[in-house]
Amino acid sequence: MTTLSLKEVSKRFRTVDAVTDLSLESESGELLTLLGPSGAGKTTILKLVAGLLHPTAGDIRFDGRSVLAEPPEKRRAVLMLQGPSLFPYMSAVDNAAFALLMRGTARSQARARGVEMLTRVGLPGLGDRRPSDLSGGQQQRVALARALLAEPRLLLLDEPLANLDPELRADMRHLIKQSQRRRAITTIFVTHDQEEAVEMGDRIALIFEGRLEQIGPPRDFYERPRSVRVARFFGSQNMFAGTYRGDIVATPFADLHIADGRPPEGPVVVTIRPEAVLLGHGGPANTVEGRIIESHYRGTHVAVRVAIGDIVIAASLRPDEARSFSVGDVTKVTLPPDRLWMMPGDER
Amino acid sequence: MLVAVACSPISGDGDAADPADWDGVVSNSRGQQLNLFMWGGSSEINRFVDNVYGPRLEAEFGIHLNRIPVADTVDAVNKVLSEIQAGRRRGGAVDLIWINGENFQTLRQADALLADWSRRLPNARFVDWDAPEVGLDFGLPVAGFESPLGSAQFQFVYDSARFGPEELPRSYAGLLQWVEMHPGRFTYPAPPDFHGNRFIKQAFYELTGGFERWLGGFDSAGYAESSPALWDYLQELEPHLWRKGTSYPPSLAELNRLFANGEIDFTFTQLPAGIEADVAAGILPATSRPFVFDTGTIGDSHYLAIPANAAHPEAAMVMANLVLEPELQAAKLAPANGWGDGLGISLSLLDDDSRRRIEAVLDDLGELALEPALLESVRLPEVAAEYTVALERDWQQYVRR
Amino acid sequence: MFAASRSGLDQVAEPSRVWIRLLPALMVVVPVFVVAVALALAQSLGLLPLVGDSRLSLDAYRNLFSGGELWRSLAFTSYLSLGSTALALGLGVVIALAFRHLFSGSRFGAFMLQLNLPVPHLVGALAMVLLLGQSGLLARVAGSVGLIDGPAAFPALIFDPGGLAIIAEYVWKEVPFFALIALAALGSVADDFEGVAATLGAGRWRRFRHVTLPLLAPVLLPAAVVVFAFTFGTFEVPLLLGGSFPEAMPVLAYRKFTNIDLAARPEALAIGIVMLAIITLAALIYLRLGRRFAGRQ
Amino acid sequence: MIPRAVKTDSPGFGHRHSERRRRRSTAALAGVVLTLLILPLGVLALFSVTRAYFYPQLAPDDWNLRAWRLLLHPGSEVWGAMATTVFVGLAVVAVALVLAVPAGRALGRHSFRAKRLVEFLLLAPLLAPPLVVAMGLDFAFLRLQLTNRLWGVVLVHLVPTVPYAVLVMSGVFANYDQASEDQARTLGAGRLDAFRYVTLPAIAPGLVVAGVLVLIVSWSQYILTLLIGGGQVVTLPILLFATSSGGDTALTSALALITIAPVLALLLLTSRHVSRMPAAQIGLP
Repeated sequence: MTTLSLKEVSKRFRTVDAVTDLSLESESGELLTLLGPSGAGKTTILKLVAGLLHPTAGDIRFDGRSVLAEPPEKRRAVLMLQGPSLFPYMSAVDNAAFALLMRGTARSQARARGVEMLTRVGLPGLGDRRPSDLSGGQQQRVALARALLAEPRLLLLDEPLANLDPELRADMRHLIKQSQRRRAITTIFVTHDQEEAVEMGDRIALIFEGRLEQIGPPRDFYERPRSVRVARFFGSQNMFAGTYRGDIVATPFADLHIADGRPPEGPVVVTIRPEAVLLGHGGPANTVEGRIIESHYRGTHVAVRVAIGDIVIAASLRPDEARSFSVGDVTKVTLPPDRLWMMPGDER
Repeated sequence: MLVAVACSPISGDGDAADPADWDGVVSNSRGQQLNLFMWGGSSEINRFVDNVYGPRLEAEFGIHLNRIPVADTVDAVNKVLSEIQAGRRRGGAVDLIWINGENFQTLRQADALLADWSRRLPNARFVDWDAPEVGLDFGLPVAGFESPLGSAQFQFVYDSARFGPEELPRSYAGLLQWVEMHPGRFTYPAPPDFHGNRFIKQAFYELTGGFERWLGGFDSAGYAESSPALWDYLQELEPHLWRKGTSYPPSLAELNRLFANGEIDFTFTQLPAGIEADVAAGILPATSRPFVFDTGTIGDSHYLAIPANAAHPEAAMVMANLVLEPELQAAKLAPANGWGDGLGISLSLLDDDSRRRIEAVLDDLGELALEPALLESVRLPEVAAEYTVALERDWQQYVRR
Repeated sequence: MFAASRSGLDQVAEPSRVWIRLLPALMVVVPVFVVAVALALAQSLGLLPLVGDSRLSLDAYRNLFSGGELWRSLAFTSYLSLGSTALALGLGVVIALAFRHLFSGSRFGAFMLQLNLPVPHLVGALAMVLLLGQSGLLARVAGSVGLIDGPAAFPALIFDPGGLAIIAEYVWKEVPFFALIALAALGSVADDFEGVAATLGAGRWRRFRHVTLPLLAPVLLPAAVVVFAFTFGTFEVPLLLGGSFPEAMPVLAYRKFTNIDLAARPEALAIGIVMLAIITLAALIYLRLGRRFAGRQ
Repeated sequence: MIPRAVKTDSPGFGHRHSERRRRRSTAALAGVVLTLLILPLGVLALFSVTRAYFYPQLAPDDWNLRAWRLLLHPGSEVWGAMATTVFVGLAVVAVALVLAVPAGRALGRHSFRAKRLVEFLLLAPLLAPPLVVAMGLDFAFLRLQLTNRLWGVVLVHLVPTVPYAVLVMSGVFANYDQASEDQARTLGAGRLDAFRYVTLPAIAPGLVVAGVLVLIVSWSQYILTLLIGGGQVVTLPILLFATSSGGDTALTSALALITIAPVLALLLLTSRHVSRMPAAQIGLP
């Protein structure tokens, strides 16, 4: 059970700022996902925490104590990479037991615990195989076993699932989360996939260009994105520029009432999740008329696009709801005030 | 030592060129490419061959001289032997070799040389075939198998900036005393290097009471009885040699380098006209001077020989004849032309003009050469090549170990 | 040694086409090489002699092995090649480890290490004489600063029984070879492996011992075999830099091969066969070792 | 965005200051290594412009271009040797590449029975000492009366060079994507056209590297050329060896530099390609 805090950490490579002024606190035993596009500096942050890189400025603390003076092998912040990070010249058991061997545990004992851990991650009897004889999923299980046997204070996962097939990925997510929960290991999970970040993370830290853009529970990123960039990264489809004054946002197609959010008055961007858009029956506020121009069946839902003048709004209906609409229908469109979210409008 | 050759003799082919019909030889040689195999280590000699003989052959006879440099003449000998043994009786690669001593003996014994041509060359009249230093090559009669190119005599070289002439050893006995006083300052090339062989053969003469005993055929009993004196001497010498005799330089080139850089105090030369060319090339210091032992140094001749399977024997004969031209012998003798090689012809057989021209060159030799008369007075003959082979072999056993 | 296909093997190719593609190279290299070895063997056994009768016999081998010359030469040559291979290997690895970050992203490092690639050993050996000889450039520098008072005081590196200049030449030429191979093997993955190992608690030495070294071994071992074979068989370097005693095997073989006494030729070829046998042995030992690394690549 | 090159910055296993110090000392080490690597060539260059440059001279008393003048003189034997070396080298490169391209393709792209045997057969000549090959073949070449020795030399130079060429080309083909060739075939290119317009441009950099390596190996041969060429095929190394036996240090040094200059220049010209190849494939012992 370890808390991690980064205090105004920066890392500069020659002329490139990889991480700038980053402050971050992780709670003990939580799984924090570091999300961001590739090249955002996520891996650098992980390596800084692991001690493989040294920050240009700032401090890194485990349980409130600075670890900057400690080399990686003393930090017990175990790194697990997306690539084939298993030592190719060692059997699965030897890989799993690596940390124990490094700490001087007797070989037979280390191997015994390696076998045990391999069984626990779902690889009974495969201990003698070389990494090249294991599937990608199996390799990652061995890597996980290896990391867990190191009894880490912090588990640092760098896109560990990126190279796996979708089904395997789901299994591994489950396994990782389960192992992490059971041992309450404070874990930093790096990914560029927002879906994975949402599924894995107790909280998400979104990183853009080496800076922390937003941190919070996954839901916030969908419903309360701090900026247009965040909203766009999370796949927001409905964003309308407008001007905020009083409780009203004036948009080209309607003046919308807002229930929540109080940015300074002026230009804003309003967003709403497609599933929050109501069709058919009018509501108490923010109801306009629109014409359905597209409808696509997507299994769990039906994606509908409604034209309101020049503006197109995406809505998501349950399949049974959707049955009452067809393309070309004119219908009422309601954007509930409590589901609208405003962001500063002066960027991009 | 040399196993008899299994196949039938190759020499004396009916259609081999006959130098008696010299015009026929010359006309047949026209347009031929002449492959001359010779040691290629001296850029001065190479240039002399290319720039003096080459143009003359081309212009006067339409022969294209192709000088093929070898790092050791043995390579060329070996090549002829291999070719002949592999059944290549005609069209061999070697037309002419610069050769003497045990290499001549080897080719003779293998019956691999063209016979009976050299004494019938037009210019053979300038050669004193009866003089032992010409007519015998290491005791073996030249007998028409070789034609002289020039002559050489072993000399030591010292640096006059380091020693006065009076401080030099004048015999092998004196050399031993000298090295004891100057430890680490002398060495000689390891046999089978030619100069190394010659150095120990001279010692063999002096330590066994003179060369006279060894003239004539190989006296193996006498050799076995007397040679231990030589090995005793060389072993006595050894601890006082350069690097205490744990290593010997492999060649004269290396000996020269050691001498020039002051690692040792003597080197050798074979050129009767002195070391001017080596000094000019910067191989030896300008203060180098030749000297000889009072007990004598070996002089001999070197020759051109035509392998029995030569592809172009006519062109080879033309060249062997050409190099005997008095005027070219004089040019070869003059150190300024880069060589300084001794004469292959006899002054007494020349007309006055030619003789005077050569004498002028001899008179003009500076302090980088010894007086011809001095050299003449200490000249020792070569003996049968078997001695060379035996000394070479035993040196490996008793000295190099 | 051959790279495995990254984009997968073409399973569909018809066998005949594969062989048609291989045949030209095989038809040239194999006969020439096999004929060379077969003839060397035959001649060493007294067959196809240049002089005398063709008679199968082990005389050449008997003569060689009963005398001390071959054994001393064998020991000396083995010492030269093993010594220079080990030294070059060690230095090459050190340089690769030191350089891998310095030159990452620029090709200058790799280019630098290729600079002496086109320099023949013959040229290298000639340069060593001028550099390392007792009156060479180093000795002159030592002399000019008063370290030595004459050539004889400079250590004998050339023509010495220890063959130090020979080793120096080999090392000079082979260090970049090993360094290049090690750099390629380290590539970008070694950093990751070492990083992971570090976070798993491996200190500097253990990382080297348990991560870096095992990554390098599978590529450096075959390279070492190649270098061993090469230094064992090279003729020019010991000829130019070696002392009169002991002689390296190629020099001994060549001296016998070009001996005026053609009867010595079988011995020359027998030495050649012994050299081939030793190189084959080295390759077999490597294959044996290689089995221990099976699956590591 | 962080470029990849920067991303692989040295793992800062130590501390802030030692990181910089380490980089500085590594750069210093690089300087030392570079110096040592080119030192022998520098020594040759120095001796080549001197005359009578003996111990204990450190700075030569006699700076002299005599050796260069002699060697670069229009009548110098260097030119003939250079022409011979170039001819042999180019012929060897041409034949080796023609042999190695299909063989490399077979080994790089296909798995088949006896593959290991074929690999062994093609690589074994790499390990065999050239002296032994030359001594063995000497007899056969004499018997065969290969009257044109030049071609005999070209033939034996293939023994140590083809393995390198095959090695490089199999590496090239292992990373080669067959798809574009297949694409070309479906677009109507014949086998030859597909090779000419698709395969050849794709493997061209590899061909350059293989060619340079083969040329370097051929260029460096001494003993094979000496024995098989019977002394008549005078390449630069043969001339160099004969010259060195004369003990003229300046001349030998200058000729040594002349011997390596063309290949060194070639390497500089192609370094773009050569450096880009996986290093394991471009080493020469």
